[in-house]
Amino acid sequence: MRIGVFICHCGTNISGVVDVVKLAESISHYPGVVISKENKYMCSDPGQNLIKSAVKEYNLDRIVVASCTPKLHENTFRACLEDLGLNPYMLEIANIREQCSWVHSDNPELATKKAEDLIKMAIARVRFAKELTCSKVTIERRALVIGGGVAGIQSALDIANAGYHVTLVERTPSIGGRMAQLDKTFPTLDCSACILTPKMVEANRHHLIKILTYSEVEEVSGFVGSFEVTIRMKSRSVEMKKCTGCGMCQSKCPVKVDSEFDEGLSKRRAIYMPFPQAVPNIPVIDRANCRYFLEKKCGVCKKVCPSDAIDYDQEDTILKEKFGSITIATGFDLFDHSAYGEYGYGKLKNVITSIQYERLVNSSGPTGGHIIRPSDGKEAKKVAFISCVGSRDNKMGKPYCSKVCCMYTAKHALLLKEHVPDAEAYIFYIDIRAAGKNYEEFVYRVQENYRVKYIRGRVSKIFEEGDNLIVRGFDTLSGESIEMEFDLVVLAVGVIPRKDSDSFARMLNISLDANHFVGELHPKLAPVEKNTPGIFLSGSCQYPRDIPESVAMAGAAAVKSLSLFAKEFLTSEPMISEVNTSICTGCLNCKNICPYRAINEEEIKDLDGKIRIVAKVNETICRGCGTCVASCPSQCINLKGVSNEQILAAIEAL
Amino acid sequence: MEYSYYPGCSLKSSSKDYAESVKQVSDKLGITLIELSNWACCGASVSHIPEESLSLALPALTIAEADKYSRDIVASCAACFNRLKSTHLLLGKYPEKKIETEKLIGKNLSVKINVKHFLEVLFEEVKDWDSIIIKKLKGLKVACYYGCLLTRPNDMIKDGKSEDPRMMDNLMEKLGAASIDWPFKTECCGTSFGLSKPEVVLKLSGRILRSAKKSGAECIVVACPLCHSNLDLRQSQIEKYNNLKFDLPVFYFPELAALALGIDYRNLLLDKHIVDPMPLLRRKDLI
Amino acid sequence: MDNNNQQTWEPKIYAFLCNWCSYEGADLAGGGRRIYPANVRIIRVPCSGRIDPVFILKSFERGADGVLVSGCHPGDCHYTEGNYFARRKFVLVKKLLEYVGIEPERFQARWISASEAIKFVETVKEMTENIRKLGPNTKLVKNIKEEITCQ
Amino acid sequence: MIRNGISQTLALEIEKRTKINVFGCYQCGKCSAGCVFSYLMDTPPHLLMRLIQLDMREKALSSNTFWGCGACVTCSFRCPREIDVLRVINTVRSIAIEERVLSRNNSLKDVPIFNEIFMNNIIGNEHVNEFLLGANFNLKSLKFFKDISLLPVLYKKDKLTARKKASTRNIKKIVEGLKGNNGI
Repeated sequence: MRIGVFICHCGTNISGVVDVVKLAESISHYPGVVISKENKYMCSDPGQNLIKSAVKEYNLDRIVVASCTPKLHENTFRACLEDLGLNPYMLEIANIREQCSWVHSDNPELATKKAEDLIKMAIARVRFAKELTCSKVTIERRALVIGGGVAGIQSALDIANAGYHVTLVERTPSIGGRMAQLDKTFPTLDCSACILTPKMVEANRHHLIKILTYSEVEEVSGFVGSFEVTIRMKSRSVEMKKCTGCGMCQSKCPVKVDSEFDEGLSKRRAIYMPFPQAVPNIPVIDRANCRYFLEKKCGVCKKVCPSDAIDYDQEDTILKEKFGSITIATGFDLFDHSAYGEYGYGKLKNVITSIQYERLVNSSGPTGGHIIRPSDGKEAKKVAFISCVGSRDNKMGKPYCSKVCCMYTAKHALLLKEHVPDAEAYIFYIDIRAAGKNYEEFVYRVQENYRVKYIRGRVSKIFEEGDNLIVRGFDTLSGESIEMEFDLVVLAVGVIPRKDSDSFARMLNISLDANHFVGELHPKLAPVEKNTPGIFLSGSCQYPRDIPESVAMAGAAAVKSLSLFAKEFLTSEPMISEVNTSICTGCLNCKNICPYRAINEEEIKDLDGKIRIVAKVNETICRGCGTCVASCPSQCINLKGVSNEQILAAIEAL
Repeated sequence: MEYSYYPGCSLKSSSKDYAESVKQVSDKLGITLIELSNWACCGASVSHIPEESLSLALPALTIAEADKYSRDIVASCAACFNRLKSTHLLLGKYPEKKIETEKLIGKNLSVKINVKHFLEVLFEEVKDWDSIIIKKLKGLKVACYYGCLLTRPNDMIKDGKSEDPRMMDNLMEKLGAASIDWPFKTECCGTSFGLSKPEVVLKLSGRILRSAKKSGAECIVVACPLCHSNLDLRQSQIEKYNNLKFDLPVFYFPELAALALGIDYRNLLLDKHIVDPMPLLRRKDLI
Repeated sequence: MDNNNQQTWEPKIYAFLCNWCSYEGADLAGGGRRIYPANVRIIRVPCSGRIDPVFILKSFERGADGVLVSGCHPGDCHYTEGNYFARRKFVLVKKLLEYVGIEPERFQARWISASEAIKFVETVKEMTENIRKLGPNTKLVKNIKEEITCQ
Repeated sequence: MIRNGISQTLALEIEKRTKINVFGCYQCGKCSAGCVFSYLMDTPPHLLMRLIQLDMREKALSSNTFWGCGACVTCSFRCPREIDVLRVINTVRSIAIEERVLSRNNSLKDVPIFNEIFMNNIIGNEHVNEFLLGANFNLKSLKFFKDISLLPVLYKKDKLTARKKASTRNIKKIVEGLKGNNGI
């Protein structure tokens, strides 16, 4: 074992405090050290050449560099070793700048002593260094997109247009998502359906996109480049190949239940398409409400279907496929305002949510675009819009700003004025957050041109008096109490994570943030990536996002998939766990605690021919955290590059 | 079950009728309320007390007294209940406040016993009303008025929905009455402004009476002597001030429970009410 | 270090820091030139979950007067949940140390993020002071005279 | 006008007494909106919070917010930032009483008179004697005939008698103990 130690002055950053020359001298006598040198800048070309010539001259096989933090130049020196034909992992860095000279400038003597200790520890560590190599992994060049809203559709289109296969999985009977429910979009007032429908059709027709509606991802295993995914295609009870989408079945079905698409403002049948422009244009039977499935009676849809597409015996189909990347575009849910006692616990009939209002104001919605109140069908002439319901509210456990409500509320008030010109609109708000392109101008237009009254103050109570609603608020700008009568109150309910986000995260083995949105790898620099390689985020699953942001994220997530697919192969992390199977007892403690599920059991044959179970590390999944190593009772699993021997040697070096 | 009973000042003077009905009902149901011999005023409202340490010390005196017997304390006045219970909660939450208060009153506090309102006790003790009700309060439309202090802060009585409490409504429905849904259940009646600024009570209680009347109530049921005096004693003043006619008798909830349990109305001191409840009770064939 | 000489005795503290949060926090303290006592020797590990209780015991055996372990805040672990496993382990380690007679203050577990340079500095200052008061660690220490030899 | 920046003395004093950090308040106004007494106040609760945040001590202590407050707990109960507004209001009152700051608005001048009589009443009796309370209040507030019309009714209905004077003097002791500490 021939170790070389190279100590950097870093200009005077280190040598100004640590006596580098003396240190190089004393270290050179340390057992195992063949040569110890110092230089002004080790990371510079002359510094690296010094290392290279020393390696050649003294036939060194391991190197310690005492310099700045390994975060800066570990890779520089690894490359230097590689140039020399040495394994890049035969290197240790002693951090004597950030963790010594810079923080102990008050006491050069102790700093020098500490620097010596740090170098000794590095030497001890490098003595146990082993040659490490990466392995190559092939890539399945197909993408899975979970969620068929605008974010999912856009991601799928972007990937497919680049020439790769995409499977788009959507839980409901049609793609389209939340955007399909909206009436107009802010601030341009484009008709939401008019701009979304072409995208839905394009995705449906794309020869590289496979759309699986009424389907859910059930299980995900594997790793970047080859995720193994199980998808359950729930039985539609309608044969997709035969159905022409004529709609005869749903016009004759006798069962009526609340329409999810219209947020309970209208009824749909037990066999239904969620909305007329649904893609695919094929209905499903909701078995939980269908009379045939509940009572074995009826069967009307089968009788009236002209193309004999109804199949009551159809079963769920399980699909297992491999994908190289996964894009999560699962979207959001809306806050349930029945948590607010002061707003009537959801019991007041004329208090509706913003998404219900979207349906009301939509000309193809349940009222044909007439803004009428649910209690008596009277046109609403005086409407209060209340923002921040279930957002910016610690009491409700929703401290974050829901981001889109300020804008859609402004839009709602404007639409009221457009639909009912003599109506009065009041918006109760705390702050107006209109930071998008043309957003601020839009809000001013609503205030100035449409004369919508903005009242700065949170509403404290809504109650019924006769047919109308009394809203008790406070205008904090004028200091006046407000108690006003309204026909209709629209609550701007906040955007919340999907209610099943916890179980979804467990299934994908990914982390959520404090508010249970899907957490990103880095909030600034990697907003569409997960810390699990190969998993990307798009749209409101990450945080409340408006349409332009969702579309932008969708493109960004698609690029991440594409840059993965553009690679010839993936290399695995070299510093990962390995099992010494000869002493592994097969307790599988490691398997249970591995955060990546990288450890599985394996049967091996002993020398005497007996079969026994041992742990096996999947090299492509393991990320090298070492939790398994610290938990192995028989110390048979070790972390390459940060082995028990290396750490213990460092401890014992002093 | 046995409880330490804290009647509070009002039940000893202006609300003897409330005290009597509590006594009648608990006797009938076998609930033993043992009055604490050495209780002190709870301070009634934090807004009367010049500083927090004193507003905690006053209820703490009673809590320390009750600690001796390790029975839960029962209060029938909503204000007393609120002061005792929120002090109890606060002292449990802030240990340094507890030490400070113990020093001030010169006694140790265990904060282990519970504080309950008589309404909760009725609810917990009686599981099967049907078998003990003699006379159902059929056709009586009541507006249950909880006031502000029974449910705040968070769930003082264990009722889940603090903005729309149901405990008294459920009790009334079990007794056979029809409790109406109305929005002023937990609005403040004006508390003690009755003396210092009576217009406040006339305005706030006026709105409560108006809402109850509008919602179709024939009477109001309360669980607090102060609510009672504001709604009952001052009702004629309120009527004059608002230029409205209400004529709404105001009952304490145990009074109606007593009637349903077959206790003779003559034992109930109903004659102490200012708005005469007799015509209504007669009309409903309850006496 | 010569532990027996009270005059020159300086507490020796081993710090096991996770690569992603606490080690970077310590680096940031350096970048900010925040002075702290030169008593701490940092050992870089990938994750606080990597820290085997054996490391802690070994440190005390080798004459460490204090051991600091630190990782990402709960919920922020670079490896999703390694620090949760670490946390559970450290609770037991603390009990074990008490059992063998080592003052529990000698072992400290903290969550220090990559941005919490000040917290790191304060932790080191505080620990150094506390351990200085406790005096040298004498329990568990083996008198190993032989130096590590080289082939 | 705020010229030289904002200190935090009042806020820190409140934090010391109650552990409540007033800087969590973002003036959404829900407290003032729900407050049935806010019409009595020259400074509604959210504005009082603002004055504390800006350390406008004189203005906060001379407000009548705390005299108009009926302690119905609605503000604390509905606060989306979970601030116990009522405790803040009460603490400002305590400080105002300690420092003998007078209200700049005398529309609620009878409330402190009532409170003082109330305190004296319970110090003397260990409990409230409602008749004495009312009578004393009328005397002190110079409203001799207020509620006089209620008297015959109250008398007839036996609502004027009260519990016998208690023999113990616990409340008196406490108040004296407090006086020793803080000099109220």
